[in-house]
Amino acid sequence: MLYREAGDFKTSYRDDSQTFPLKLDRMGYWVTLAVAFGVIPFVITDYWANAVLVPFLIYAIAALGLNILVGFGGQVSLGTGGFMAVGAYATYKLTTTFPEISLLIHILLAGGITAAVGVFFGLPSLRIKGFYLAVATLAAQFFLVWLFNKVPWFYNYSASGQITAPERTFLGYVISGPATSAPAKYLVCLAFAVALAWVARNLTRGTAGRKWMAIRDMDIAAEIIGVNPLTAKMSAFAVSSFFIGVAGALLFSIYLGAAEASETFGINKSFLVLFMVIIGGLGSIFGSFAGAAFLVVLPVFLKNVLVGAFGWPTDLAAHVELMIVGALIVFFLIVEPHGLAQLWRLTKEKLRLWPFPH
Amino acid sequence: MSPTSQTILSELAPPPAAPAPSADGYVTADGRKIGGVLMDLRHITLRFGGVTAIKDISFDIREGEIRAIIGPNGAGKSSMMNVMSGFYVPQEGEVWFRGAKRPPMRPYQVARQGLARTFQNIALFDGMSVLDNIMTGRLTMMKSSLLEQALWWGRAEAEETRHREQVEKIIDFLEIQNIRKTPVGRLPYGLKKRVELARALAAEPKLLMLDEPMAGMNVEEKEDMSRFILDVNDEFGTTIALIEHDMGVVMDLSDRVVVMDYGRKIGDGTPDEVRNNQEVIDAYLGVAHD
Amino acid sequence: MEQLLYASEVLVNGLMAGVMYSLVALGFVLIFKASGVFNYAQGVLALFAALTLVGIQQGQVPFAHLINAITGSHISSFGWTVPSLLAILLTALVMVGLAILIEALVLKHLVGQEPIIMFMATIGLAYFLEGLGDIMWGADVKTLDVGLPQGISDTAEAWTAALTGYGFFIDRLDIWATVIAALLVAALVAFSQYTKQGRAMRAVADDHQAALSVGISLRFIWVMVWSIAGFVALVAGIMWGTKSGVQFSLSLIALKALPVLMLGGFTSIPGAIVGGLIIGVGEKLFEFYIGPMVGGATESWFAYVLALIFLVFRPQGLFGERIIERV
Amino acid sequence: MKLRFAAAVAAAMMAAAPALADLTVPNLSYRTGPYGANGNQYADGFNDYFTLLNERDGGIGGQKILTPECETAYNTEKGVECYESTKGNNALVYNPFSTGITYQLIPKVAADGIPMVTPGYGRTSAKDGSVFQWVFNPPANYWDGASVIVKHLLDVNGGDLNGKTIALVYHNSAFGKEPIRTLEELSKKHGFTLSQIPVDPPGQEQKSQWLQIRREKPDYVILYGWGVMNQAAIQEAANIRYPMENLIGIWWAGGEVDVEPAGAAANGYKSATFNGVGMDYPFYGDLKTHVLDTGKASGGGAHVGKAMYSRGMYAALIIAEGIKKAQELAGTPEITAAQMRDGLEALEITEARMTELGLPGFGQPFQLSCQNHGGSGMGMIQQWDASAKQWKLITDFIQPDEDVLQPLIQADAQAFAAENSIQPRCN
Repeated sequence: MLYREAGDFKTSYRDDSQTFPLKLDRMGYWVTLAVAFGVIPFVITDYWANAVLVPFLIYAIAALGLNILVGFGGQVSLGTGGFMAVGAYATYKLTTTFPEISLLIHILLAGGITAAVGVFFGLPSLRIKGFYLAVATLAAQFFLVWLFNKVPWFYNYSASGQITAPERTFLGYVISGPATSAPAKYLVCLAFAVALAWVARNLTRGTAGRKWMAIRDMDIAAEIIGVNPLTAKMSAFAVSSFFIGVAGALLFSIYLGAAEASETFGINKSFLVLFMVIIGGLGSIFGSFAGAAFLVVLPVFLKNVLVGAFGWPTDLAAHVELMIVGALIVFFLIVEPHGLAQLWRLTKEKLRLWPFPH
Repeated sequence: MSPTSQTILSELAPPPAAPAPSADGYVTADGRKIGGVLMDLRHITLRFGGVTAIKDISFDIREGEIRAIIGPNGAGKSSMMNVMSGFYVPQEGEVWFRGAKRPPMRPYQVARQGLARTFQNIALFDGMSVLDNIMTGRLTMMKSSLLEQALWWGRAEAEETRHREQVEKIIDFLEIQNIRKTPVGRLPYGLKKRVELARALAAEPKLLMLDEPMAGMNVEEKEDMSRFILDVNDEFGTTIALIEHDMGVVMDLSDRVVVMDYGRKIGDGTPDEVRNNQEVIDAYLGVAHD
Repeated sequence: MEQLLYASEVLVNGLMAGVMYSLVALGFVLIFKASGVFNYAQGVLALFAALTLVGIQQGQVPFAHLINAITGSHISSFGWTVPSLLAILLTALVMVGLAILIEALVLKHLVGQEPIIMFMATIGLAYFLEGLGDIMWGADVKTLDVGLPQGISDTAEAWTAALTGYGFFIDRLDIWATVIAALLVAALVAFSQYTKQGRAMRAVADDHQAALSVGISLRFIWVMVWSIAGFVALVAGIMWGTKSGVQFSLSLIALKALPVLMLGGFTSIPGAIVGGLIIGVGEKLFEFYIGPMVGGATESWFAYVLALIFLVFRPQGLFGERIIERV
Repeated sequence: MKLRFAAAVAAAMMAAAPALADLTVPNLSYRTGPYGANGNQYADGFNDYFTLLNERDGGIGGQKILTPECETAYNTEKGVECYESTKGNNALVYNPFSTGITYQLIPKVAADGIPMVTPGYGRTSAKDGSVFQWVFNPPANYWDGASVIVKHLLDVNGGDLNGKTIALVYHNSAFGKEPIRTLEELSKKHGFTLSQIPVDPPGQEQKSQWLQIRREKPDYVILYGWGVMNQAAIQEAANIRYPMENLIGIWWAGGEVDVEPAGAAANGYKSATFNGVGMDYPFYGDLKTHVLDTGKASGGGAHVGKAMYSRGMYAALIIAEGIKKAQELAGTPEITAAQMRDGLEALEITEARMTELGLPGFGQPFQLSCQNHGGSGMGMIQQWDASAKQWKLITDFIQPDEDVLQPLIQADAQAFAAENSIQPRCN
């Protein structure tokens, strides 16, 4: 009964279309934000930043992007790794060519470049559907990685083909390079994640989101009621790739500091982000965060429990970890095919009724 | 068009009750003014591979009119509607809309000219709420850019509120307020039909096309739907083309009727005229075709 | 002239490589056709089958490492070896058992879910089997030898040399793979045409509902199809394992099969074969002619791009049914 | 309920801290994934060496050495996670055994002030200690390896490679691309033709590459491969009947796992190595008594004496000697990471010392300094005897061509220094 909607009336359509229609949800949201911006930066350690929070935020951005494409647009893509590589390499080229311009602007520009590349590789979606499209996007994945591996211009002709993030500052704080403090890394990623989540929310509750979902649910009917499939699909690819490009840029410049196309942005990355989206919940912004958290935290958690607490040999632990992750994926799908977001919704619905279940 | 049907058509004398359709329109029995030609279909022929679905059919639809297309199963009615909505491109013939010949265009461009429709096998967006589904009807009127939408700034927010107000009017009109936020996939059949009508209405179309709006409904639901159709025509002055099986409904609702059978047009006129047309009677009673 | 001979050699070898890709693709097609499930775990199934085969052959104790870690013992081997043919039979039985377990624990609970959910479940399955295979049999690179010959075929070299003046390289393992693949496809076709179970399988592939209504047990069909796919995975695992040892990377051959599927269509067995051949020849010729100009290693992406371009012009794939759009 | 769960998660996320007063050398290993077979052996060798020191000598200078393992799966992100989760526990030195992870960690260890030792892998120009203050890559690096192989080929050909062709078949990654620049320089110097043949990882399918080799008939093929790529390459070489003795791999293509799947066909295959092979060393007696027989061997002792095991062991040896030196310099057994760096920069391993350790001739003598973080860079050539299933050393230590390498290393290090505004030191 504590969590309820009764008495929470809307008096305008504007109020009705806001992100969190329920007052309690809204409060929870503001408290989370306050903690994320006001408390965590002061207590965060290198370990928490680098092993948990920073990768979580970056993957949440990538998952948001992919969710826009898969969950809202209905176009399955396995090119995420390749698009992240575009973001990373674009940032590298931009920031080494124009070091005087802020890295944050370069990251956004890198997102824009990725959006353009994404649109190009999204064009076949006008003809190809379903799993055929999923496999077709692998062409983007493999080609892009090969390209970044092969053309020395992309990695400034370094001997090994690695790219390394140079030191960059923002408002006097180091935000990229080895000297970056844990709070700085965390705050940059958090700012991007929150801003992009807000953008994703705006897009999906309005015109663009309706176009995407219409195409997703029934593309022919959508076209007949006036949705241009070309612009709808391409805008989904563009927006999705923008997010993924920013995630790739952050992964390289803020988190890892160095990257190599085939290792860091391989096919596994594409699958990982897709898992996050599906486990979190297709078509859900909260789900993107939940899925990213699940798949970033779970392996670390299992490793620490199995190796740290039980003292198992690391190889056994690693194998068991694989089995547990696999079994959990299957388990979640059986229990709730619509992901963690749906699980959360159902829990909330139960909470609304609590303590009177009927 | 076969010669026989042509002769039959020419024999159909203009009934005394309704004046002959002229360029300026006519006045119906119940006194509504019908305007000029809105859509004119000229010698439409549509083939799928070797099968001819529509054979040289011509008819027109006038402003403010309720025009029905009837015929037995497989007569080519839905194909005809697909031609009208631009989904199928006929091999021969022309579609004229608002006095201009329709150039080759994609279905979404046709929709933007002011056509909206419902589908025989409901084509709603199952993953979206009723409200969102109806809002999609207004997508063609949305002007805000992607950037404005992303930042929920400028035109985006104002537009959303303005169109929402319009959609709420339609929701009130069709009496579906209580299911506004329900995902469409969970609705019963009859309500889905109503939501689909709402979506088409939201587009404020010049020509509203309804493909079997009452199929599978019980009597009560049919009565509701008939009332809505008449009200739409009445209140908004929307021109309506509809396909329907139920002869009773068609005769009650429509001003003029096209009858199709085996891809041919076998009758065209007021309900009374069509009712007395021998070929139509044969087609419906199942007289053997030669 | 010499260039042309080289190109022909590349072409022949491309065909052979294509057969190896087809072997993996076949397993995907079988499962997709009968159940609409895109089985991502097919590659891992091949790895698991090959690991099991080597384990049985060499008399390894399953879970030895786990047992040792828990009990502190030092067991590793039963100390016997099992003849190849028997080991293959036993492995096939294990794959049937696995199919039964997969059906009972995973598929049964997901009947009627959307394709992407099923796809996701098979990814979970892939993770699980990868961990299970490692725990059961250890992560070392294992040598797989069931008596298949390897290396250049002297006969082929001598013949081509006599015929053209340039002796072609043809791997004996590839010749065997071709023969075995042909036998496998023939057996599959015979099975689906002439046996009751095969007909039931085809009925399910055509129309789930209709098949159910005439009393075909979907669960039985699924177990059967997964068993057959497991057996196909075993054959693929033997071929690839003989080539480069049984190890984790074996599961990655699935990536080689995906463009074959795109090209051939997810539902067509002839498509898997012809698609494999086209991909094999295409990527080898491209690497031969264009590769040197762009720095090589084009095979990782060329197959996908080829399939993509093809699909843009023919979205249903080579042998897929034509898609007619309706409303 | 939710809070308690969160607390439990949070607690589990904190890696368990080892008892203080021990010296911690985290072992970032990988026993799963595509390179798990190699990583397994290496990690066992690394662990066992320290276990022996702990069991036999009570550690180094009375300090036990802990080697908490962390699984990286050869994945850079997991590598970073491992680094972050272990560095807080007074980690003394890192040996990530992955070139990719090394590149990630180079800036991080510099910022955190923890030395990193990358024997035979990692970033070659890290040999320049004036720029890479915290990274050490003794006794040899990738460029040394390429040069040693070419030197060997010179020896085989009476000092003349003019007009010969050498093909480089390489793993299309940072690791595989490393030797290209060296080999290009060497080809200019010695007049051989170099052709480059990349193989995209994982590389099970190399038919095109080996058909090309069969057509072009290069006199020698140098293999910079890793994982399944090695097995496939050696098998394909055997398939086309390429003379095995003309196929020479870098040391990471020189393990038993690489040749065994090809069986007898791999006989005669050569590879470089920077450490001795086999178990003909007195050291193994001690290992047997104190580690194997007491059941303390990592991974059950299944890999003792194998090539990758030996390399892991040798890496541990270098680190152990560094710890010893650091303790001497610091005058206390409880050294810090910074003192460890000083110890490594003063490290000298002589032949006499290797004999003392029970491993005469197992590793080359080398001396590190502030400037030289890479040692002498020598390597030997080993050859596979398929019937005995053994590697045999067929040369002594070969000196790489410093005239060619040194300028390359300097150029690369200076480029890195300029890019990252590092002020070179050691002057």
